[in-house]
Amino acid sequence: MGKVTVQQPDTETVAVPDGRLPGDVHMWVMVLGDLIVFSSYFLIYLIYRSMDPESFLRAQQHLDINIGSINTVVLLTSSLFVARSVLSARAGAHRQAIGFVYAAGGCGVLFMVLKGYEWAAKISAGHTNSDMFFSFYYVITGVHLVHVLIGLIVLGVVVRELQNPGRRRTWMVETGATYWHMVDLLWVIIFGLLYVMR
Amino acid sequence: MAATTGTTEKTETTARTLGWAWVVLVVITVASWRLAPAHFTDTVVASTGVTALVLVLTYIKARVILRYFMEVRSSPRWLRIGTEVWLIVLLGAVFGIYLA
Amino acid sequence: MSPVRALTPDGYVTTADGRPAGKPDVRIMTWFFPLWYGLFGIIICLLARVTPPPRPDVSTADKVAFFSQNGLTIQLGFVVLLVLLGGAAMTNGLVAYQMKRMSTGSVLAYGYLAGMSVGALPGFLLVGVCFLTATLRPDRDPELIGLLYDLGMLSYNASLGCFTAAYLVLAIAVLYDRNNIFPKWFAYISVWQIVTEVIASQMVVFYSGPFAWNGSISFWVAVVVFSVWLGALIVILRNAAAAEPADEPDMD
Amino acid sequence: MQILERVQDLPNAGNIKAQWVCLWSGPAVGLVLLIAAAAFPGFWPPMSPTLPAEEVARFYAEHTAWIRFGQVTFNLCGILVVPFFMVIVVQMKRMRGQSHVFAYCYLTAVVSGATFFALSNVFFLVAAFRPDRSPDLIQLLNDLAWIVFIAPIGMLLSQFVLLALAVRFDNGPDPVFPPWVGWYSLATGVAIVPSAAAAVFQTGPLAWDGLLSFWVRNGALAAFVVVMFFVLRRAVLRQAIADGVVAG
Repeated sequence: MGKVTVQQPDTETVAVPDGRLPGDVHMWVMVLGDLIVFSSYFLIYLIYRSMDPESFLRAQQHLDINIGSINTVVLLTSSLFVARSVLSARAGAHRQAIGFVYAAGGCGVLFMVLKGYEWAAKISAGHTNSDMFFSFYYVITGVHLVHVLIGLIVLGVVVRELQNPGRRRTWMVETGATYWHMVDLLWVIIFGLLYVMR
Repeated sequence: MAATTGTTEKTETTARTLGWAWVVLVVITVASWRLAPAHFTDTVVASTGVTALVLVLTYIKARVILRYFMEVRSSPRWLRIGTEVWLIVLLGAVFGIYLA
Repeated sequence: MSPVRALTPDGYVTTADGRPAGKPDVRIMTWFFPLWYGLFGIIICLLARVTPPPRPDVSTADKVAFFSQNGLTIQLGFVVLLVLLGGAAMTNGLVAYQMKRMSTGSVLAYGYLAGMSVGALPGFLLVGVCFLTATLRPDRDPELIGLLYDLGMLSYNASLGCFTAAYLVLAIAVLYDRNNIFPKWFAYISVWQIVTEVIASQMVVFYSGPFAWNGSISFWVAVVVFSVWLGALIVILRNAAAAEPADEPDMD
Repeated sequence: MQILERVQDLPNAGNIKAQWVCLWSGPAVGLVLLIAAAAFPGFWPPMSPTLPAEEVARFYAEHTAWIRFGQVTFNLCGILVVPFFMVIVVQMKRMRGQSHVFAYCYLTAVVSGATFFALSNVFFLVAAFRPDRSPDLIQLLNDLAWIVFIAPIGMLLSQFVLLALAVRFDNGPDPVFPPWVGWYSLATGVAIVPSAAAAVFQTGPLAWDGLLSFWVRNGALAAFVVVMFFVLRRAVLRQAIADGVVAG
């Protein structure tokens, strides 16, 4: 009954050959599991929405679509930075890679600030969680915000990895990037289901 | 696992492909911005057409993020198929519940 | 291996060819872990009636009726659980022991031990005591019975912080560990447990719907996540116990 | 115990000294708790679960001061017993034939059990805080206090079982505790098990004022602490000699 030893991918190739898992397999367990857990939240949201579509739609009208859209672009941009950072790390341009991670983290912080402003504005406008739509809104975006916060910690770990000349393992950078992209992916779906759909 | 020669070139992630992926994602986001219920001051009505369009756009965006940013398109088969199935089942179920 | 022997600690934690593996005392506790959770699960579901949870959105008269209809099984279930409750300490102590073997050392193991041992009171004892007090005198003022019902269920379902702290230190320990005592993915699963605790905070607000204490999101999704987590932990503890060299010295 | 001068400042000596202090805290705290128990009017005889609400309220109104004294002392000194149990943990960690897993499980159980005990004092004290409250509320607080005080024996039971297991596994030529301690520990565990039923029965030996739930349970626990004092004293002394801290 030996322990499962995980093959760490060979890190030094720049081109990605087919069939290679980017990053750490343990992180993919997390990502796939998280997608399933979030999916259950989305489906339960839809079930409650279909029981009372009119009031959900009315409440959706009170969301700030401008901030929602800007936040989507912010998060997409941060994902681009993280993806570029992986390319730089593979190419051995570690300083550049660190710069990209910082840029991505900055976008993450901006996302949280905008989200906080959006929450504060909604609460002061009287949209508390006594409304069914808004209770979903606060819980789903709140849990997503926790994921963003964890993501910032993950990016911090990636920066430390890249700063240390003795380390700089590309699979670590890929692992962090995988997590960050998942945060982005979840937000895109949240944006569609909470802000845009009718 | 073994890739046929030639496909390796195609699935290589470059700064250029990432940039294009980002452009596609942002364009779709701006397009969805036009569709949102919050744009209308008078009462909006439910619209199956808009919802279907939104779900299709969400599908495209999620797929772009998965395949290009997360590099799923060059990953093992189980992951490519798994994420694809997950996305279709989720959005299909969303639409099914919406219609029900 | 005979089927009877497979049910003993020596038959449960074995090498690939069926010989007892690891240390005998750790084998006993590892074997006890699923046994206790199995018993616990059966009792809280079938006898004590706290899982699946009774509804938060019922009248005081309904709460009184709940206790009078289920009084006997509640009393039987919770009295047995008061006797068995120490199993929680034993199972948590085992996890702390395995955490101490990690290269992260004692600090996180002690954090887990502290969080979990404090959590036993709000997370379990209080609901047992409230339900037993309610069934002790069914003719009490109905408002007080209703109070005990709410106090018990809220403390049982919304005791968030103790377990959040324990899951957090567990996740950190597993991620930093270089001895590979637990697999890394288990750390990520522990993070989901934290997320479900965060969502469970909504139980203090809602009487019905997905975020109430019997809600689809705050209760049922959390139960599924917990079951996955616990199932994984059972397997992982068994593997960790089997992989432990029998002569490994203990760290102080 | 006379610690040798030349090892006075070594870590071994510090360990022994700390254990010695915690060991002797046992009888000291035990004495205070006995006084508190003697002063608490609710124990002489233990209040009956069958008392009507009005009489419970009157009891708290008439004996407010002594109830407060007894329970405040329990609250202050009850958890002071924990260091004594920590000596047991440390000695369990010295036992051979086992890893530290029993000791850590024992430690977890002691901490949880202590939190339970602390809760019951609070209920007693809140009931005595405003005895003019509605009698139904006083009775509710009194029920909660007694049930939390007597019934949750699971953490204690697991301690006795773990100690018994640890002694059983201690297979060295010179075991830390003599083998009979394991059996005695198990017997104490058996003696306290019935009191879990105090949360259900209002009369008879299982009620919280009954022979089994009150007298046997609390008597067995007190006797265990007394016996363990002498067992631990011997174990710590022998450790001190083995570590070269005192003359053999």
